[in-house]
Amino acid sequence: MKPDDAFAAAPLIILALACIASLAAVSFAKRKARAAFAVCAIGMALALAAAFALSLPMMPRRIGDLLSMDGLSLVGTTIILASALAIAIVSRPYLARREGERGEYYALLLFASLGASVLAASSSMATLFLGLELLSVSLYALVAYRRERAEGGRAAFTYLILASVASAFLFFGMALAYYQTGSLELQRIIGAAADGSGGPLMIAALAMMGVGFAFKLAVAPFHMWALEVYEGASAPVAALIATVSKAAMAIPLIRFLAPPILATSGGDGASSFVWIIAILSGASMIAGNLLALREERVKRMLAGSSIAQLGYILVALIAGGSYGASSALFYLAAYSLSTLGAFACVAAISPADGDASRSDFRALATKRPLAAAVMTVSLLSLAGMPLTAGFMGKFMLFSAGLGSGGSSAGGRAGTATGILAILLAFNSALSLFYYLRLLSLMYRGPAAEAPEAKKGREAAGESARIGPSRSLLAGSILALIGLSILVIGIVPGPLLGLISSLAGR
Amino acid sequence: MILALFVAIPLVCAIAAWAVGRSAGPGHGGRSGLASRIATLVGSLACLVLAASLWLGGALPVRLDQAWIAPIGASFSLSLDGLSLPFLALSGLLGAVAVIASWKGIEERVPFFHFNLSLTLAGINGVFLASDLFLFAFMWELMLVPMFFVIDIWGHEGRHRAAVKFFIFTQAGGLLMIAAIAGLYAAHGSSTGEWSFAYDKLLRTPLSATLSPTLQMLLMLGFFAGFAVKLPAFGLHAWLPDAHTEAPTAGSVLLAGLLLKTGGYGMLRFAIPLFPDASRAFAPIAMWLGVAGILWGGVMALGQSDMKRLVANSSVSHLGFVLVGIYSFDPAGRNGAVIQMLSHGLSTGALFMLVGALQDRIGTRDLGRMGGIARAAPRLGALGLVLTLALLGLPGMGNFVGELLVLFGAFRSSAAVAVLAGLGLVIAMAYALRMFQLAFHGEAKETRDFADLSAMETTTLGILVAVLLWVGLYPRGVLALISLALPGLIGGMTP
Amino acid sequence: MELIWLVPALPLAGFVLLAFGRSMRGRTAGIVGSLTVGLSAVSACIVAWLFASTGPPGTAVYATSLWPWLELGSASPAIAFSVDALSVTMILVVTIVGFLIHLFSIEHMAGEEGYHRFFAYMNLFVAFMLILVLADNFLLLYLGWEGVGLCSFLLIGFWYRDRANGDAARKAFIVTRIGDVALLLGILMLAADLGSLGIGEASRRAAAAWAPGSGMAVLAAALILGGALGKSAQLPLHTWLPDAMAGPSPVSALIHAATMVTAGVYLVARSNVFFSLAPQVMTAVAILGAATLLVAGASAIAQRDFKRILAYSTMSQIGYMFLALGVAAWTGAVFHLATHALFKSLLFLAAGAIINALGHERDVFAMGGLAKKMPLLFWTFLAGAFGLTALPPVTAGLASKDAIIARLWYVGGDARILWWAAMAGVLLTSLYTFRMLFLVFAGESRGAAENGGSVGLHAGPHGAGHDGHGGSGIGAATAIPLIVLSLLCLVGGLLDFPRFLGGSPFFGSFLGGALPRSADEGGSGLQEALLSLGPLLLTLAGIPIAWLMARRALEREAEPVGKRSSRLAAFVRGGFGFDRLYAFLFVGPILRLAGRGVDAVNLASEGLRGFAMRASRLIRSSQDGRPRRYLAVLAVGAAILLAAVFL
Amino acid sequence: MNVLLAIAALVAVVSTLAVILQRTAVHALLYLIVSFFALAVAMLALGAAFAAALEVVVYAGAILVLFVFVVMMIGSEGPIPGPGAWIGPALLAIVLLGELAYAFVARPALLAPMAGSAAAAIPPKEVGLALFGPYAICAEIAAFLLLSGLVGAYHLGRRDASPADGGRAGGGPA
Amino acid sequence: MNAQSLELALGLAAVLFVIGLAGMIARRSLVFMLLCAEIMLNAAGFAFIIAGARWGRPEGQAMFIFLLVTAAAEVAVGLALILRLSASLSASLSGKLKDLDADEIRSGGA
Repeated sequence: MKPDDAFAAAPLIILALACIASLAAVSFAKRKARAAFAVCAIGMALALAAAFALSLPMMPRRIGDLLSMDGLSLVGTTIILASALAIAIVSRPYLARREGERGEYYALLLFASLGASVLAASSSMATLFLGLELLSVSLYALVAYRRERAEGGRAAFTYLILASVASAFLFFGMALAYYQTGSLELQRIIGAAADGSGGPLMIAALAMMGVGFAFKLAVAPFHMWALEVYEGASAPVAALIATVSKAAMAIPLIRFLAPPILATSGGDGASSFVWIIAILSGASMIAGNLLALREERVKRMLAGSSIAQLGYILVALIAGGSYGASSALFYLAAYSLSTLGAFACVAAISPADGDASRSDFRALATKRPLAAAVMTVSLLSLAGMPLTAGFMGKFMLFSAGLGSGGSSAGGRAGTATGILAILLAFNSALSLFYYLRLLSLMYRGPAAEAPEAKKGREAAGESARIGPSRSLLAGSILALIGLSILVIGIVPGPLLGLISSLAGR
Repeated sequence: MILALFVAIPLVCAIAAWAVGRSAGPGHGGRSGLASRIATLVGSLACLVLAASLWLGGALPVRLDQAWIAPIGASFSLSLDGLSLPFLALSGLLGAVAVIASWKGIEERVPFFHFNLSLTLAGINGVFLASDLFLFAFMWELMLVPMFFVIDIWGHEGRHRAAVKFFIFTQAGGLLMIAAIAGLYAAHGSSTGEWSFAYDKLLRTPLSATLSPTLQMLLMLGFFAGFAVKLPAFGLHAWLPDAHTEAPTAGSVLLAGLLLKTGGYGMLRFAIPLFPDASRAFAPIAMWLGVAGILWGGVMALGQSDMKRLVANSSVSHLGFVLVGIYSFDPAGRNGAVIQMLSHGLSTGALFMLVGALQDRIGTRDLGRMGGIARAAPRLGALGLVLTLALLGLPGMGNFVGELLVLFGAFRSSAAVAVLAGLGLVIAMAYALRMFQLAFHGEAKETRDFADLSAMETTTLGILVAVLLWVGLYPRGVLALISLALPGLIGGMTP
Repeated sequence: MELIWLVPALPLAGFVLLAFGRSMRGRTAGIVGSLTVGLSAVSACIVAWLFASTGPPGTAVYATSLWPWLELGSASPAIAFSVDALSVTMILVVTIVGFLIHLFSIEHMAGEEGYHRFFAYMNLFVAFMLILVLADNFLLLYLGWEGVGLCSFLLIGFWYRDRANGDAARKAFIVTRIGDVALLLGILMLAADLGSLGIGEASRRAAAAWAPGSGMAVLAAALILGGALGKSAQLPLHTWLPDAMAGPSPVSALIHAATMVTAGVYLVARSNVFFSLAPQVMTAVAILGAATLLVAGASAIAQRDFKRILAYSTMSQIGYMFLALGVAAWTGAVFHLATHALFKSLLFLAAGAIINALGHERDVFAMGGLAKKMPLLFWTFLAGAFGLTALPPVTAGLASKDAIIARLWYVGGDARILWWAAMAGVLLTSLYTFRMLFLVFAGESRGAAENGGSVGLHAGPHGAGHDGHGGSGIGAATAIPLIVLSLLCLVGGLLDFPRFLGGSPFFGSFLGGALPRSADEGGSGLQEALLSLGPLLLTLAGIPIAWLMARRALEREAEPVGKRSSRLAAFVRGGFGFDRLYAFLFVGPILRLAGRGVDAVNLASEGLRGFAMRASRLIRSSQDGRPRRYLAVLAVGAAILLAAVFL
Repeated sequence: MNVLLAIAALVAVVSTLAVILQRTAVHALLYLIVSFFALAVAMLALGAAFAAALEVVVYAGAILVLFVFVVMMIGSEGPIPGPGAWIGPALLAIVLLGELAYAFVARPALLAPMAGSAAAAIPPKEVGLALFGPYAICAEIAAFLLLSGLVGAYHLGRRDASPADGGRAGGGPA
Repeated sequence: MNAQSLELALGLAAVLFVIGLAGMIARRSLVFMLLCAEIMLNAAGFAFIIAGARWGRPEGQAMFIFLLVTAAAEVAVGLALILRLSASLSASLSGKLKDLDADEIRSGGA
């Protein structure tokens, strides 16, 4: 491994070191949690810095055709690390009030983000698989992290079982692909699939791999786990699943689907591929929104919404081409930011005996203006309203879907994407229903039914509620998220330019 | 640069109103409330003055181009021509009216209310000014959120459901429009190699070369959907009665007076000029939609017992005329549509203010429980009468000019449409008189006596009525202005 | 001559004064109103004098344009007035009669609630009516047209606390609006096809562009006729007039007898060119006129409400005018319009005074024997009645109606039928007139008269307190107009008196400038004498029959309520059931459609919402926390994916 | 060679089916061990000797033993398997043994570069070289994977404040 | 090493995979589910070995080893989870249940 490779892979290396350091901290430091947190935060920050300082100049660079550090992976790593960092900061006060917090949490967080970064940078099936597994295994533990909550354990087990089946599919599919092509390199496999040289077995292989991907992205009909797990996991972990793992999984997908190799070739492999993804996308738009439509529990609602959002992203992926790629990336970033904001608010306002329910959102605007404001911005952004990042994202999706593949790399605008665009329009109108429900709840008056709701809680013997957390750091992160959503919404130019220039490399 | 003010002033006022309220702490109403009211009022009046000065002295069109989102070729470019100006003036005027109308009615969270009000105005002004399609879509959506809050927080009984309905309907339409914009953008970019959202560039898209007629029609329908929901056209109007009825007075004023107009404006400015052929092919359907709206809305209004709901349904009917006029592809029809929009904005805005005042006083909108108001409150009665006459399009009122021109345009393109639309006038008379007599005549049901209109309210309504009469008796003042713009928009359009 | 605009402007100013001058006490409002109308009457007279004195009588046309209004294609109607013989006649009628009626109302309406509102509306009406007749283009005419409709609405519903009045007012406005829309469409058609709305200009172009009897001409004439029918309460748009009697009597006198209802006649005369281009429509006009003449006359016989009788009579008289128009006797029609304005307003005013004196008792069967009680009212009313039945010595009706009938005879051919109809109309007229006379004035009083005498019992149906003037006590302001009007009735006919009686057709020749002379192949004096003798005899023959009818009616009255009136009588009294028919055909369905205002489209959208909700419930039921079920779904999904690949 | 493979396959399928059909976990585990053995044989037949060894050592040896532990701990093992339970696995195992014996003793050649195969058997050396040559990074990542699994298992498995009580008091000692 | 033997082996792998899936869906016991997961993963790894054998390259076995590692980690975490759940359940359901049951886990405790 040559020094340049080391530079290129600097973020990964730093993360790896941070993992070790965090373990050390957990085992030896006096105030374990604090030390682990410090290590985690600093490690992530450093990795983030390194990504731009060290590995950007080296780009694009392939490291022994296992990892390809290119613009795409850089964007992915950035999203992943930024989200992970924010989550770490948010979870500090969250955990502090719940369980004598332990350091493992941050260690696992580091492991997860390492896996995610590897996944984002993977160019070979080996790294893809290992990164995925590293991410998943850490997530299992994180979902069940709060050991006093039985539903956490249940959710974790459900997740584990389903995920292992999914990765079995993925792995089997890889095996078949390898069997057909004799190479572990993803590019060649996609190429073989596109020009249909691989034969039906090859396509079967791709389909099985698709199951694995779709599962991780929680795309219908492989979404069933999402609601359960989001609900079971504690808010920050749910945020992790919603942002980091999805971003990590989406990046390789973009990497395979973007290149013109699929875009242009009229191979039946390609066309059937497009249709499959189109069906998946449509299905998960509808399923996600319908799931969230009347969901009373906030985290489940957000889970439904994220299912739908991934469905939206797929539209851009189908469109393909560099434009499709960059719009997908932009939407991914906007989506992650917004989801992060939403979950961060949930975490911030959650009482100690569990995560925030609808009743906690009532009259939030007067109780916790900042949290309410950020939640509002995030929800509006998820709904794709202007002044927020989501609007630009939606617009990019539309223009990608409706075939501005652009002169650069001919997009696959066609009937499929056309239909999807219309579906997208109606679905995001539908999604307003539940976003607005929560939104208006926040701006209601302190409300008459608050008292008897409280009574009910007292009846349930949970009257002793520790007030929600207020931590300066977490608060500032919250504000930062909200602010950046707004800024990106109002002047999306720079970010857009960055992403499209990076996606090109 | 002056154009940016139209968007900036309301924004600043919004923030000011909000900040004032914040600074004054939770003690809403009272001083902070007053301050925010005044801030908003000043803001909209400033817009009005600005518009007036441009109207009198300005050399149209005025343009403002500012780079915005380079990567996709969207720019912050505003342009003001004879079509935008009247609507801007209207928005300034009605903004002030909205503030005054809610002077008494809104008591809690006053600053936030006015924040939303001003934000809505900013969005509306932006819509009327935008000459970049991305910016237009941006502003188009921007109007909705604050309006949603206005309805949802300060509305009446069924507010939440109405607000959500309003939002979802308009959003569905708006997203289709955005999709169409994206499609057009793609077509233009791929054909000319220049990726831009600039209006006048997209106007010159070689459509026939790049898009099949079917695709053109689809894109046009995307635009049309967005605008037809707002207008609203028959079949897409389901959101309107609820929203107008449940909204607070100011909300109803803005909704009826301005938001609906954005639909018609959009058709005139975008849907037709961008897709002339498709629009022409679609025109008959649109006109019949308009006729259906005229009759259906009228008949529905006839059956209402809620005064606000009645007025709302009448709006469906009146904007049916707008649709007919726009798609009559006749200069007179177009002018009529614009005049109709303006005068409908004035008259309906005033009517909603009146109803609001009534509700604040006697605490009901139910016509069955009103009656004899003309005796109890002569000023209210007199203004009610005048506005009723405007509602039924009596000659001399602006509405008459609008309807006349529309009917003329329709007559020249299809007599049948004109005849059926004419029937709408009869129905209009039926529901308008019914409303007037149930509310203002007859024996007083709620005999508890109440205050007549305050001086401020009276003068406001008086001004609105005066403008209505001016438009009705000397429409040239407006028509001359429109004619500066419309020929460009209806280029080469002969009946 | 440039000050024509003063004529409508003065009443308008009066309206503004009254509208904003709430503070006026006592009768100042009335005085202001009357004064402004009086001034406009004066200015009208000046205009007339100037007009007559300049140039050969009637040929000239003076126009002043105040400001441009709007463009309809190439037509650009302005706010502009024009004066010709016809409009001079009209403004004279309107202002003079209007002034007298205002004068009358000062006392008549005294003490009414909303006294100055009444005068405000009346002034507004006069203003609009003047705009209507002075308008130089059809669009401005339409403005006045709708304006007078509005004022009629407001004044019919003057006593708005009683819902019934409100309904009557609304009915009047809506029914006439139907005709107005037709007129509006006609105007649009003229603008579209002739490119001009100036009445004279449009007529010229029409004459040039359209062949007689051509489709366009017929359509245009028909549409215009629609408007005329509505305003003038002719079949089939006549149903509103009888109900319109709910308004105060001066209103009925001014609007529903003298001026507004005859606007239709004015309109047709005004646009005679179009009609003469469309003979079919002319025939229709004549036939409709005849039909109205008979139907209304017949229903008038069966009425028991004093003012309803007069209303039906008005309709039938206007039927005469339409008859005349239908046979192109323009001048005759307009002349009858003028005379009718005189005697009918006289009748209404007198009736109003009577009703007021009897404490708002309007049932003729409750009156009787008033001849002795109120001699002045009796004599004036008698004068009006003579005018109506065209009996000498009162010349008003005599001259005009006989002229029309004679004209009908001369037309000959199939038009003979019309002549017969007219004759029948004469009989009907005398029947209902004298029946009314006998019932009201003859015999001994039947109840109402007593309480009529005593002041204070006048809490009429309208609740408003009327300081009604007892039968005898009638103030000057009430008396003068009555007397003046009856005098005018006496001499009015002389303006255009039949030649064989040594009259000179001054009026006809005067109008000749504005309207095509009806080519009257006036036969020998003898023939004319015979022609006018017929009606006279018929009328006289009617008197005894009327007497008998009145007697029988009174006897029936005495009988128990059960079999008081036959079904036929009820049918006739109900105006031949037109109301029922329309309610069944149009009103009912629309109201049923309106229902409770439940919007079907809205229901559809709600249905959509419900569907989404149901779907969401369905899909959420799958989320039951069973990992195995999730696995199953996953497996199925994978299977589908694999299958899809191989397809 | 197909014969060898076929028989191993047959055994594997039968025993795996048996696994999922068992009532008690322990029996299932027995059959699973057998099926892993069978797979190992199959791998051997495919010339992947190293993988075969790992299959036996790690899978059958380590992972399944973990399973046994857990089954014992949660005390849901059901009845202690009587001698009858051993018959099935034993028979299958014997078949495999016979196979192997035949292969090793009678025809050692069989394990040499396989007759007429496109590819020669892949000796462990090559695998190791690949593993720590081009795929070194993957090996590292795998190590981290194990580490994270360890941390997670440690955190979850640790017995302190009994998880049953909602632990709302929060915070046992680390 | 001729083709049909490879395909035979591949078929074997597929059959094992399906059996594992079927068992997963059919059995309610957590332990069994985990077992079946192992079977599936194992089958997948076997498939990789086949592929490696086809091309005569070591990657197949390398991947198999990675899979082994993965399986180990997953099993470790999974078993730890099972222990946790069994503890919580035996507390909540008075330890009466014979076999850890996915469905009952859902019903239990919550």
